[in-house]
Amino acid sequence: MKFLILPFSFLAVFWLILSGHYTTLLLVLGAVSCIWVLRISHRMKIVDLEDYPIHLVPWRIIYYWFWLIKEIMLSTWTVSKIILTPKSRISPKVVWLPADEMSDMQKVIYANSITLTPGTLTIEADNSRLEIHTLRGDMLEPLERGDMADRVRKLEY
Amino acid sequence: MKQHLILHVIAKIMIPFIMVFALYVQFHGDYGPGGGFQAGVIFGAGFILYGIVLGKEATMKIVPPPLVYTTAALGVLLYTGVGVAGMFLGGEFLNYSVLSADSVAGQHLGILLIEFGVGMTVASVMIILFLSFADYRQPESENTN
Amino acid sequence: MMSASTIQLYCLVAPIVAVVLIVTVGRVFPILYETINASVAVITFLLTLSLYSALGEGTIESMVLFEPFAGVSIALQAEPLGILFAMMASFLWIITSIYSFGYMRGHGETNLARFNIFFAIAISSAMGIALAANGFTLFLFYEVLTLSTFPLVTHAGSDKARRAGRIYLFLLLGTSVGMLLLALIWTWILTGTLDFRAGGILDGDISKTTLNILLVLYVFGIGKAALMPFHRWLPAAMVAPTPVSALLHAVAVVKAGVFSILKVSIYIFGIDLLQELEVHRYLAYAAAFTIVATAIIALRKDNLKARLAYSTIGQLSYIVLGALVANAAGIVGGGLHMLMHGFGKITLFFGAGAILVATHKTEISQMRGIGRRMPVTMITFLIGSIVIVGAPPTGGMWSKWNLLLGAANTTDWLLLAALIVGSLLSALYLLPIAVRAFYHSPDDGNETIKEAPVSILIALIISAAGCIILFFAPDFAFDLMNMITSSE
Amino acid sequence: MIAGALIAVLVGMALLLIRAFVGPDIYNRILAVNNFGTKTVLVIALYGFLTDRPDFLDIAIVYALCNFIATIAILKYFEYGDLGHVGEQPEDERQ
Amino acid sequence: MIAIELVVNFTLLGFLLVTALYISQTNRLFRAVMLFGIYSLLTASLFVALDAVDVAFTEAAVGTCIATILMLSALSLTGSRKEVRFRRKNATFAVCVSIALGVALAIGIMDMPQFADPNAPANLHVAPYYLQDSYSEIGIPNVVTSVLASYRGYDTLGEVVVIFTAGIGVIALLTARTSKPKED
Amino acid sequence: MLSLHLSALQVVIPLLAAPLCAIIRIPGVTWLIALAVGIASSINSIAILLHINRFGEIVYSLGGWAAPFGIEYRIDSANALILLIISFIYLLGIIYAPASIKTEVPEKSQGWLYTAWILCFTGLSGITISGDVFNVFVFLEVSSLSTYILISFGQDKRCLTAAFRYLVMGTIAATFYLVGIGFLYSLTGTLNMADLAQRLPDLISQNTVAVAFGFVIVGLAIKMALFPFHAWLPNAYAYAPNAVTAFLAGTATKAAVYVFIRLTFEVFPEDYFSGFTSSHHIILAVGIFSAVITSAIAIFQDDLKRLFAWSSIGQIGYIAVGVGLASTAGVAASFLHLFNHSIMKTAIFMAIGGLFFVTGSTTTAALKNAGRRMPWTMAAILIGGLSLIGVPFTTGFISKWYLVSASLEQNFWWLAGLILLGSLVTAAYVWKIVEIAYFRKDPNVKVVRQEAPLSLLIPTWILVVANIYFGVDARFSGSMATQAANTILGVSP
Amino acid sequence: MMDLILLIIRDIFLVTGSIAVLIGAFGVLRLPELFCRIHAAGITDTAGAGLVITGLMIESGFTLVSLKLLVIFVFLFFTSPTSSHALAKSAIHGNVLPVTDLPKR
Amino acid sequence: MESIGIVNYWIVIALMMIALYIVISANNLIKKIIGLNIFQSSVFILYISIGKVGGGTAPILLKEPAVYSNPLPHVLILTAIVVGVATTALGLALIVRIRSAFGTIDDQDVQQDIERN
Ligand code: NA
Ligand code: NA
Repeated sequence: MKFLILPFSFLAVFWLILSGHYTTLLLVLGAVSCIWVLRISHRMKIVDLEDYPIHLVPWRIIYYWFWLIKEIMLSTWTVSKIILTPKSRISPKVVWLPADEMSDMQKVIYANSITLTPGTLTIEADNSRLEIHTLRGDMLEPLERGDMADRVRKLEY
Repeated sequence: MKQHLILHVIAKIMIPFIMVFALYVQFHGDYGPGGGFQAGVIFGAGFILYGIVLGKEATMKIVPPPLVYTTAALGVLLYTGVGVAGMFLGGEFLNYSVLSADSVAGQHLGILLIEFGVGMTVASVMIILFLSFADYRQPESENTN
Repeated sequence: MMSASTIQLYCLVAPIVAVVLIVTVGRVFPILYETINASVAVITFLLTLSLYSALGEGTIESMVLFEPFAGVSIALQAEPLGILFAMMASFLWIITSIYSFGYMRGHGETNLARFNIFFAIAISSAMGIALAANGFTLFLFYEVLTLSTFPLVTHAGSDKARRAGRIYLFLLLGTSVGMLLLALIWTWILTGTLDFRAGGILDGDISKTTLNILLVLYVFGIGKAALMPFHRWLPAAMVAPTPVSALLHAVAVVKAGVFSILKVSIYIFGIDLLQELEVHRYLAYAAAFTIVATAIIALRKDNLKARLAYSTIGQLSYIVLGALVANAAGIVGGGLHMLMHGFGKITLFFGAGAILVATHKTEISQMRGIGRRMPVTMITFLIGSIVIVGAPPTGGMWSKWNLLLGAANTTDWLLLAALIVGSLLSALYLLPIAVRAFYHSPDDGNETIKEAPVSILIALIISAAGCIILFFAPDFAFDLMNMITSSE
Repeated sequence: MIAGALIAVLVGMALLLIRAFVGPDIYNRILAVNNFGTKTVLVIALYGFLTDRPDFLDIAIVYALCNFIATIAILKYFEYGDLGHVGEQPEDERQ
Repeated sequence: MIAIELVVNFTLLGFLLVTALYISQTNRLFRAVMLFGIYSLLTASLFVALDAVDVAFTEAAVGTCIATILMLSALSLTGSRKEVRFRRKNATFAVCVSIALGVALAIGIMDMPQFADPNAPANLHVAPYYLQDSYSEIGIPNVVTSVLASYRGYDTLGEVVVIFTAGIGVIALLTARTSKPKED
Repeated sequence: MLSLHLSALQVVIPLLAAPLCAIIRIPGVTWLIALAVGIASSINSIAILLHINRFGEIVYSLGGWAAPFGIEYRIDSANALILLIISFIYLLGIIYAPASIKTEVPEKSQGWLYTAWILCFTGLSGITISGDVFNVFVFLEVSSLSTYILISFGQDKRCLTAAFRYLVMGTIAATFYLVGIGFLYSLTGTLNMADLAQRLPDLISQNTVAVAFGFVIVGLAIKMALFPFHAWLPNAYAYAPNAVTAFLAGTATKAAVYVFIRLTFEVFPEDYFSGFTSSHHIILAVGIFSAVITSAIAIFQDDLKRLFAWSSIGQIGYIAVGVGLASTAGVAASFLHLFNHSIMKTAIFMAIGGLFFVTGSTTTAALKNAGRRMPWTMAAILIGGLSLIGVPFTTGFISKWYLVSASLEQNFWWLAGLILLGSLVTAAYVWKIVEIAYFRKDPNVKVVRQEAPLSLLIPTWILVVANIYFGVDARFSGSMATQAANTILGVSP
Repeated sequence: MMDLILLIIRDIFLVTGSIAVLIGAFGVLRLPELFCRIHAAGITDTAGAGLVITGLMIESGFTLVSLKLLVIFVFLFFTSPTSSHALAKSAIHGNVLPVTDLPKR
Repeated sequence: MESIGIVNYWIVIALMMIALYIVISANNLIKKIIGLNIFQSSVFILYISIGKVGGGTAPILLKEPAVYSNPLPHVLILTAIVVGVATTALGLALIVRIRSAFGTIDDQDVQQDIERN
């Protein structure tokens, strides 16, 4: 049941945010729509796959998000400086980072978080590691410390 | 499967939301921008995303072409049918006012139904377009260069 | 019973019955093709005779078959000139059928069914032309006649025949569509009707320029009258089998042309109006020129059929001239010459065909001395020649005499001179053929020649007899033509 | 200030347009188009607020969505030359 | 307020112009397709700036997403995957036709009502009726939807038939060919 | 009320049928549905005609919204006539189709072909009865798109390029039309034809109206393949499946011609076409020029379908001449020729389909001995050809008569002469065919009678008989055409 | 007073966002090769968009509109790195390799 | 907004000219289709410009009275966009088949191929 109720509530909330008109007709249509979409997703084998983010712990995610936004802001500052100053300060690097003990979902969050942070970019996601491109070698330091990876690992039950 | 892990995961998360968004657009055309056509395109785009990421075979399993052909036609039939219903209920073709005792309610119902017809056809045709192009095989005798 | 006006329709339908019979009965017994045609021809002739008698009683009413659109109808209305034409055409059809039985089989022609079918259709359309109550109807049947004779002209299917067919079709269609139709529609726009009415439908209110243009369009538009320079189709068409030549030169086609010109002159313009028009004089000159010019060309032709063809062109211009001099004598002469020339020329062509069947010769220079071997043929040929010259004891005398009178009335000596010179020249190019056939000794190889088949001879004798009978009994024709001129 | 932001985004668009023109390769252009899309989302959102019709944000959502799908489609196309491909084995040799 | 609307309007039009020019000049197919995507985004933004939100919505969905995908599909199926250069035709004729078109249009717009004129005839006849009466007659705030689905619902039916027809056509052309007709 | 629904039914019936076909998809059943549509629509179009003759113009507000706020159908004798033509040609085309396309289209695709065919018919009907200029655009596109599809079903691969070219030109045409009505809208605020007709006279001196007129005219000229916008037509007709060509030849350009006439004379201010812009002279000149020139081009074609396609362009030229005369008589001639040309040209293309069925080819070489091998098929081509020339006892003659009298009415004797000259050029290409079919004997070949099947011959000959019938008794067609012209030019008869 | 403070905060977000957008676009134009440009583009997508949207959220207050803005924000957070990643991966696949001062992997 | 005259229309004209130029001059069939799309788009802009009312807002009724832009051109263009995409889809499908049949999507090459046979 969990596999259905949780996704349904995600979709329902999404509908409610979008709608803004809470008449009976539209609420019924909304409910029907969400159920129908779930049915399709079920047939697409989307919802009952481990990929779907239902294993994640909600409050940890929110916390992670705020942390990530902070990281993004910091590196935005760094990258902006690089852009606005002469070419010589760029020294791109490609490295492999370990991403073991992660589910696919976590790996994706990890990889995307890296990409979201300006200055680092996930090029390739392997079974147990990620290939990262960086604008300047020193921007890799926080990642190499494994801070982000640890936080991502904690997101799941 | 692992070739595009990130893409797969993100697409799978997004597709249901895209579809709900499409249905929202479908049913809220009265209040804001959008309506059957736009909804149909977005709904179809959801399937197209699925097709792009997971392949046409998988998509055809979810939406077998004969089914899509049928829904495309049913949308047109629904639209026309609503129009004909207006004729039978004593109005002109496509007169929705006669669909209900109250003319405004009739209009409302009529628009809801025909927009649904539009959405159905458009979504189906979008899927048809994608699948037809994706599934096209060059005849063997012809050179592909 | 048959009322007089329905008889008009039967005249058209009868040949079509022949078509049906050929397709049904004839398919089983191909030998019956000509017999069917001849029998139907006799019936048609009888029908025209009854029209003739009904004319005296004054019981022929106009018969509207269709009204394609408002103001225009396909209708029949027999009048004297038309009856004359119809009688002549149907009578000549009888002889032609008899003749072609011998000729086509004797000459080993193929596609006989097609030949006979289109022949009958051509006769039907000739009847339609003869009995047309208005210009519209006349035009319809005029075009059908063109198209139905086309397969006859190209009958041989050879390259030469096809080329001839093309010339035939394009000149006839071209002139009729390009000018006659234009003139008719114009007339219709001006007067609101196309009915043939005694005294004409065009009147003096219309500008002279328009009327002059119209007359030119009519005279040249009726290409079947073969006025120069639209005469080329007739010599070209001589590739066709002899019965077809008979059809073209005597029975229907060219006769339909001159008939149409007479009709237009009498019933669309009216003689009085015609006289007021400047251009009629110039057109008459064109006809006069054609008379002399073709006679000279004919003199130089060694091919018998070609010579006859040019002769026809000239003789047609006599009739056109008769119409264009625009007086009673000219009209009477024109009408009579239509008849007389029909008999005379058919005799000549039958003769030419007989020679071809019997000797396979086409050139006049090869025909010396054959008169002794083929006396019937060559005597009838001589009679036919005399008709064309216009000398007694043939009907040709009456028509030429009236034409001369008509020309004399105009006091235009040039026209008169052309007529006389034309006749003299025709004597020069026709008479020697028969004369040499008798007075020269046969060439080598001409000794074994025999007379043509019996049916050919029968046809020859009938037509030659007709030429002579018309000398002694032309009264009916005079009566008919006088009816027209007196009502003017 | 919304107007100012709007103009800033428009200027950004102009810069990206240049990148799209200049290239030099297809990937640079794809990048430009994709980023152009994001900027369009911002333009629409800002314009909605500028004209006091913030309910037009639906359009911005559609933009973001379509931009994403289109970019994925383009990239898929470049990897496999075929949009309906399952994706396991890239056939690079296929011209 | 009004000034910024104008700025947006003209900036977008300017972008459109340079994009169109670029497309007309490039001889690489893929670039044309990419830039067409941008063109479409720009058109849609312009529609928002001109208050045509429904149209912008549609243009975004169709132009950016569907059209690009279709063109890419066509590119891949026609072997134009790499940045294929293509030859140009002699453009004189094209230039002449375009100039003729331009002249005709220029004459045409001379007498047109001013842009955004509230008193232009188009804004005084029929349209005011929709804006004033549609809510009481149909009960829907989005006038575009009212007109689209009800007042001119028959046009929309035609539109659905058009898209349905396109679907039929693509099926007939690309899918429904078991036995291949003689090509070549 | 019920009788008024007639007008809606003309579109509703095929509109219900087309999706039904797409759902069922079994070729035989889709054909039956298409046939049922044909029968129903034909009956319906007769009913409309009778209704109009009795009660006058039908005005039907779709959705119950009165024009100019809603879209209306407005049917008078002019579009009722066109509707009749389209419906009957469609019906005969469908009857003709199965045997013909069996040889050309794989069975699996046939269901789609019939669906597209019904859609095309929907579009054409929709164009014809609409009283709204934008609605005309929508249905024009319905018919155009389905036509592209229909053409692409052809056997020869060149059908694809033909369809594509038509698509490009057709889209440009539709866009031109759209620009034109956009200008009109910006000046008047309305899209309703009757409303436009009321509002445009005040704006007569505006350049925008003239340019709008030009764009609308050029757009429609492309659709109706008026010279020099005809480039799409020869290949489209030549490479489409035979049954489709027969249908298109009788209907496709006709609807555009009708809209052309309707807009020129009714929507634009009175005398705008002739008096104010004098553009009718251009149409006249273009019409007669193309009538003669394209007929001459036809002579040199070796493929019968292409030959008669060129002939069609020429015939459109004649129709344009009638329009260019800008008189009741001229427009009546155009309507009449529209009617007559549908009959003759469809019959010809159907007969060519029969020829293809037997010989597998549509080249002139395939005609050898056709006169004896397949007399009925060949006779149909022959009679159609004679009708094109304008030989008496065929509809073509009546058309020529009307057209020439309309020109002479304005003392354009030179025009009348040129029209008739065109007939002669026509005779040239018709005769080329006749000679090959009938007079080119190959003595070594024993000709075996090998006629096209009855299912092809019967619809063909229905039209051949109609061709002769309306050539002899043109009271119906003539009076309908005159009535149509009177209605459109606002002349009370 | 509260309004004014909100207005100022809003403007701060909008201004910084605008600057981020501009810098990002400038970087896309200016940086030497594809992979560097992807980083610059990321600034627009994340910081630029995020800041501008946050500014607008403040403008609209605690309403559904801000939630919709949040939806857009989340949406961009999901899609933009995915696109960037896919682009980079695709480029390498297409033999457009990152230029680094380190030896190749 | 009244003062700017008809500049929008001028740019529309330029766009239409460029688009028509592309359609006619392009050899590549897909580029022709792109040209057609731009051609149509520019007409859409023309229509929407006609419907713009200065100081107006989108024709979605607000609680308080307001000036709205003209909704009718929007409706028309919605329909026209759909027609456009339908045409594009069909055109591209045709191009795919042309490529299969002729081995090229270059107009001149296709013509050459036709002339050769
Ligand atoms: Na990044
Ligand atoms: Na809507």
